[in-house]
Amino acid sequence: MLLNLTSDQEFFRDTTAKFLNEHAAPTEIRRLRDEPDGFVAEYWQRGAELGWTSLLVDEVHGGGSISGSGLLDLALVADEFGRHAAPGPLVPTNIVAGAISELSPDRHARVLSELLAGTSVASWCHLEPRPHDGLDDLVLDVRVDGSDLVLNGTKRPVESAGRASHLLVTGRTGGGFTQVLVAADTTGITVRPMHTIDITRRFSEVTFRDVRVPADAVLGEVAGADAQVERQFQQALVMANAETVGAMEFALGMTLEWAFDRYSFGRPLASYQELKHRFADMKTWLEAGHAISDLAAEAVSAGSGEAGELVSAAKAFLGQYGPELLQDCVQMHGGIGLTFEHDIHLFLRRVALDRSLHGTPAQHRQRIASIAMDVGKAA
Amino acid sequence: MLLNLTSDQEFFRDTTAKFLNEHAAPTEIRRLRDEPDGFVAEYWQRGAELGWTSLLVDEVHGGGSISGSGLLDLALVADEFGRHAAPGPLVPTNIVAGAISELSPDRHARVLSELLAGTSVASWCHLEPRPHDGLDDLVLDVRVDGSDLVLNGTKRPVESAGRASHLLVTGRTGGGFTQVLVAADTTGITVRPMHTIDITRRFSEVTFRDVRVPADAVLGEVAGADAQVERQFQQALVMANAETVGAMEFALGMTLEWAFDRYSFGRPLASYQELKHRFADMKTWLEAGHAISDLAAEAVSAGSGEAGELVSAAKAFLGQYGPELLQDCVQMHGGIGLTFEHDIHLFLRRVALDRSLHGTPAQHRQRIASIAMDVGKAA
Amino acid sequence: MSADATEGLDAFRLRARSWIRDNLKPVAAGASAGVLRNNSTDDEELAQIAHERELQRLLFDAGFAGLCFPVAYGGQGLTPAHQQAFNEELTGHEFPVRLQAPTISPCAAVILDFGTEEQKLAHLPAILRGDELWMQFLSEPGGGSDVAGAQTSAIRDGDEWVLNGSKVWTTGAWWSDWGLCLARTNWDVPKHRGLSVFMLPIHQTGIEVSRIEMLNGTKEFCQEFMTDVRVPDTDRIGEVDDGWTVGIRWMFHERMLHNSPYVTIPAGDAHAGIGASSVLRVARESGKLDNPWVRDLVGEARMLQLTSEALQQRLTEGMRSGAMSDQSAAIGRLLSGVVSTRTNTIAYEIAGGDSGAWTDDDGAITDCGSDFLMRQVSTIGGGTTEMARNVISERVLGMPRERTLDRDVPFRDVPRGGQS
Amino acid sequence: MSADATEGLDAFRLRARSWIRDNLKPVAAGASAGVLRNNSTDDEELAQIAHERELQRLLFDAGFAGLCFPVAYGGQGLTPAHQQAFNEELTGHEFPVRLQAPTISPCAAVILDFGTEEQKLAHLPAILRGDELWMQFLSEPGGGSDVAGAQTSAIRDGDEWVLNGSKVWTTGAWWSDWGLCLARTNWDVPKHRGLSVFMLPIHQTGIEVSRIEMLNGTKEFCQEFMTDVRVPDTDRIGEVDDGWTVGIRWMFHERMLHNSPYVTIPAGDAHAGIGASSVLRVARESGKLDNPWVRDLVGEARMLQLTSEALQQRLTEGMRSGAMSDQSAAIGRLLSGVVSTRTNTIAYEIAGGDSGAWTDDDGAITDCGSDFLMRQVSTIGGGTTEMARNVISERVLGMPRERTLDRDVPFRDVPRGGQS
Repeated sequence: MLLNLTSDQEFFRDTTAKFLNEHAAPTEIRRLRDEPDGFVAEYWQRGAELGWTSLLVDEVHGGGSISGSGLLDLALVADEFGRHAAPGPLVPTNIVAGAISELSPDRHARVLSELLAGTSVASWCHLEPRPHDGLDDLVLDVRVDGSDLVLNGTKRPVESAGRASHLLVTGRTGGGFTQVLVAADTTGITVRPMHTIDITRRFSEVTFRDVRVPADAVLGEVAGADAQVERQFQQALVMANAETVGAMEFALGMTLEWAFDRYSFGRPLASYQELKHRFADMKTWLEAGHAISDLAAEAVSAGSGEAGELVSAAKAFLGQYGPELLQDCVQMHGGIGLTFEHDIHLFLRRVALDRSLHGTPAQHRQRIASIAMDVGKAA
Repeated sequence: MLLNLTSDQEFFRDTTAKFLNEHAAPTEIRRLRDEPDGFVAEYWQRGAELGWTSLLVDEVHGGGSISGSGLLDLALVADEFGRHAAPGPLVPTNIVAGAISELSPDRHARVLSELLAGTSVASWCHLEPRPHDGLDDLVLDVRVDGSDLVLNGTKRPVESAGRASHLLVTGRTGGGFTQVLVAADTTGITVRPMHTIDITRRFSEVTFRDVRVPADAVLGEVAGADAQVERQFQQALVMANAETVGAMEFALGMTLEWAFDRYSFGRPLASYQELKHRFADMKTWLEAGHAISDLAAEAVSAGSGEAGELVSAAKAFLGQYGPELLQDCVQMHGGIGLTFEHDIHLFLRRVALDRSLHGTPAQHRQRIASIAMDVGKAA
Repeated sequence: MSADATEGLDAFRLRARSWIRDNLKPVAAGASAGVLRNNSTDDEELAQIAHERELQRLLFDAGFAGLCFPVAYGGQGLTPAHQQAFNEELTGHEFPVRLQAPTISPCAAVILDFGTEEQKLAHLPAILRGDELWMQFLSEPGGGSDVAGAQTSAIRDGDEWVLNGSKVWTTGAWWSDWGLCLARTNWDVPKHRGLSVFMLPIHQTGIEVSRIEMLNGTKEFCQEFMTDVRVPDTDRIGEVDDGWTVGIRWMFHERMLHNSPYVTIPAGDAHAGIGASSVLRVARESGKLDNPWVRDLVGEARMLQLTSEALQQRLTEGMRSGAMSDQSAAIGRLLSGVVSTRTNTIAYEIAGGDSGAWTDDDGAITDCGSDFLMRQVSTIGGGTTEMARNVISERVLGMPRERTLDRDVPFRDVPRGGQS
Repeated sequence: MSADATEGLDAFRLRARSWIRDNLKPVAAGASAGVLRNNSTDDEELAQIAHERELQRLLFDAGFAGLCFPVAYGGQGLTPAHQQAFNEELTGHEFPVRLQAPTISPCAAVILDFGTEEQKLAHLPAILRGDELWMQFLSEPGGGSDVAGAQTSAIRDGDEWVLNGSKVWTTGAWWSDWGLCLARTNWDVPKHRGLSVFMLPIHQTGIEVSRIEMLNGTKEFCQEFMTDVRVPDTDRIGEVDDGWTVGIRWMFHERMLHNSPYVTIPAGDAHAGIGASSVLRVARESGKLDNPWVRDLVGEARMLQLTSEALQQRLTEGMRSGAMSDQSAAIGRLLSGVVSTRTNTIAYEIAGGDSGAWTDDDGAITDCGSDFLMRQVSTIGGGTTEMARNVISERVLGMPRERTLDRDVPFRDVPRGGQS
């Protein structure tokens, strides 16, 4: 992707990069640790004006892509988010906006337009707490009760739930998944803030106790949302992967510069062979990360049959080598790399966060193995 | 152990070392790949004269130790075996001789005296083939039938079974282990040679089909041998661990010498920082391997309650870092390190073999975890 | 490279597909599993080579050999995209694997880059027809990674050169025809400035070919001893004493290997040896697929393979478009070495105790132990991973070069330690 | 060191056991879990320090402080075996942890090695009584691993020295009393030959102590800015310009840390932070102990801990007996760093998604993510693992030294790159 951008994509990307350089500088990010939502409203609205929230939304509903593939354009934004460890609920807002646009743009036109304008944000309530923290192990119950649906269960971690006007809840109705869009202030919903390793992202545990919603809150079919949930999951993975690659790239560049500038025993660090070889490894992980992340993004964008395997491979690879690359960057910096005033931990946090969300490397390796076993069985 | 040898132990060790220098030089080991048993009879008899087979046997039965702990003395021999990748059925012969000496020295006096003299060898039939290849998953059936016992089942890999006069078979009678000493030519026993990665060690799959032996073939109690089996297993682990450490030490020394002698781009390999740091890692693995192997040997020798955990920790550590050290030695040598004429693979083979026998690192990590869980539960 | 100038890609692909199905036998997955295993006798191997020469001739006659070589030299003058399409269609079929590396790349590629018109006409069509099998006379005993430190000597004698020295790690020199040889023509200048490159027939008086036995019994590699071998000056490639210019490009082609537009190789088959599918077979035949620890390793192997393939693809595109320097090939070489050793180790781990001793009945588990012994071949052969890391740090990232003690002194004065 | 000359080991052990049980409170396992976590307010921390000074005084009065220090300086003149026995008995009890490193080792150990009689009498009893807490004024901002490249300057002025410069990574300088300071007294000689060591009170005009916030919020480390700090020449340790002789020994004591015969620390507690028992707790509280993949990691963590402890024991014995050089301490430092980062990563792996976001109810899983962010502290603090690898390869294995550009030139001419 990075190798073949159109000039429109380049321009789009540069616009976001410039904006983030100005409004998401490291000092600002450090300041935001005390901000309840982790970002300020105006920042997000201006990002929305740049197109951050509209790429998975059809043109007819107020969205639109740059290249024809909104997901690939969105990956460019996510990559820039990684390069800046930028604030803002990029993943949940886009997932929810994309789902509404695809499944019920008219019924939820007001919600969609607010998401597009950046005046409100939405959360996706997807994975669940232990012991149901497997990728497919969703047990939140969505029961049909006359013309209503009743939700019971717990979701975590839910990004930006404390700030969201609406929640997209993925639950189970018998053997299939059901997705419901519900206002965050509906009776029976409890949002409990969690701790996190990131500085600007916020997560909550969201509990649904007999939450009653009308049937038209359903996005798609009752018990028929499995393919849609998988698609949303793959989209989230594409964004998380692109963000990780962006953060790796920026951190490696910054550390390389440090190695040239920094002298030890009268020589620049960059002249020590053992460090040089570690930089060679890091460069290799980075390029490999770009490669698998881009390939997976294209597959997901194209809806290819290999998308699930590729995007899990990318997540597993980046979730393992991303944090290792960042930790080695910390090591190269020595003690100051562990201080709050230094910038490197902003990227370490973001990469470690993305590794933990949407399934860990270990969970994705299990998923890849299952796919390989199925393919192997068929062969 | 290596740090605190008595002068008697030093002398004993040196005697074995000198003998092996002379009779187990690399050219001889390469030649032995075509020898059916992997060693020649005279070699083993002369080794027996040096004490290789008598250390776990009581003095009153013709054995005796140097230091008071035969097992620690035996670990010295095993260490030298590792340093030379030496031929000969050290582990099975000692395990069987030790068990006879402890449990029925009189009934099997002739077998014992032949083992001590090195005129015959014995095998221990312990672990079993898939799917019963777990460390505790022994299913060979020892059925009591009147005054006889009837054996049914399969064991593998069994060291030197093709050469052994007697087999010590560990099987199950109901809920407990039973051990039987049986002549290798008893009706119903099939010995089928296996392939192996080592050059001089030989292994077989041994099948027992309705093998009938008299009751006095039992060593210890019927269904009451569990503690004895565990003790034998720990003794085998101590020998395998010591052998691995010896091979690691020799290979590292040899590779270090190579790095000093070998010039690349006008400088000795030893002057390249990246290689220096890998040597530092290897030295650290080696010293750590010595440390845990020695500590475990002492605990097993003393019958301490921590012996099981320590000896498994040593096996798991050496089984992981031993092969990695050897592979890095190969890498340092470049292409010639992969040729049959070079010596390094003799040690790689031995270390890789010891890693595979008596439970892999992964199996021992499971064992350690079980012990930790039990302790944790009790706490 | 425009699609107009050549046969359209889609049409070409269909034509290739149908020809391949009609002419090449299918091969079973896993047929080439393992690490340089010693699976056949010498007679069998010679028969295979004869068969591969026929396959290459078949390709040539059908217009599928040398897709990216100019038509003037027996090629087809098509684009790398055509080669890629052909490779994709080739998956699952027999092909002349021994004709690819090192014959077509790097040897034919180097001749194409530096040969005179006569040299190209003399050898390239012969190679593409399967008539000439080439080997690299590059590495030397005691030379290690420092190929520019070659000590094989070439002394001028009228219109000829007289070569003396020894070369090593020539794959299958015993059944090959020609060698591309790096030799020292000047000992009084620094090492990179005194080299020249020659072409020579392997089977001639003065060259003794000796086979090297690897630790697993394979005898695929050879060492050659050259004594007063006479080479006409017309068989010199590139300028006298400027052989390193040829050498740099030579090694670039070597590192490119599976990304090379010259090489015919079934797509997805880049990782010969132990791949994710071997790992899956070992796990299944061990009966351990229900163990999460084993599944974790299976997933890791597959993840690494997909990532390594994606990287090769990215590098190929990047170098082709100029977005990346040619030195970036070292990144692919490093990852493929690391992935290969790790995948080998994963299979070894899953095979468990059976990797120490096994029977002929053990199916995919058979030889997992032997393969492990050969593991480092993936990080040594074709340039060590250490050299790749040097190239990446120094040439790709621009970090300071390692201090060498052989750069600015006459080659004869370079310190050589114990072995010189 | 004969048993006759001192109290018998067994008798000592029994006496220690009974005193410890009567006087020191038991502590819960896992109470000190995590990596430098920010668990208490400043006021709480000051209260803890006051309490530890009392504990140290309690030890001193009972004859259990400074077991291996000479009696003349307030110690007990016993053997390392006595200290080891005491440490074993101390397991599971509170103890004055902040008084050990760096106060007793390396600071008191350095004073014992190089101090004058007056200096020893002035400080060692005070330290052993808990009256003086010491810090190392060793590292400098921009100095990295090169402590001999100190740029803090000490200029002689009559019977005094005037110090200017900045020191960093002093643990808890804000609640400590004295600093042991390495300073440059001569800029016209190569770097190792122009250093001297001084003792100075921390809280005085001219020293500004600033606290450093770590990424996890801890403010344990400090930086000091020294402006015209006057130190009497009688507070100099070792010879003028020969401070590196002191420095070598100083850093040896630092690397020895948990093997030091001077240090009182509960046996088995050498690995503060995340140990195998933390890993087991995380696995159990995650409900994942029935998963073989998780059990594999639990087993690995325990294996590494047992091995690392065995290694420390071996090195201690080896150095004590002279079978190993003092430089071998670097082997233990390397493994403990590697084991610590790996164990940290294992806990992080097992915690899974909960390491990214968690609640206060998550028990042992809480803060696994934050601990991971701090992981490298184990391979940076107390000398980097890179320096340990240098020491092992060059000093233990005797491999050629790295080329330095600062060895034979006056210190003022050493290249310093961007930051000088």
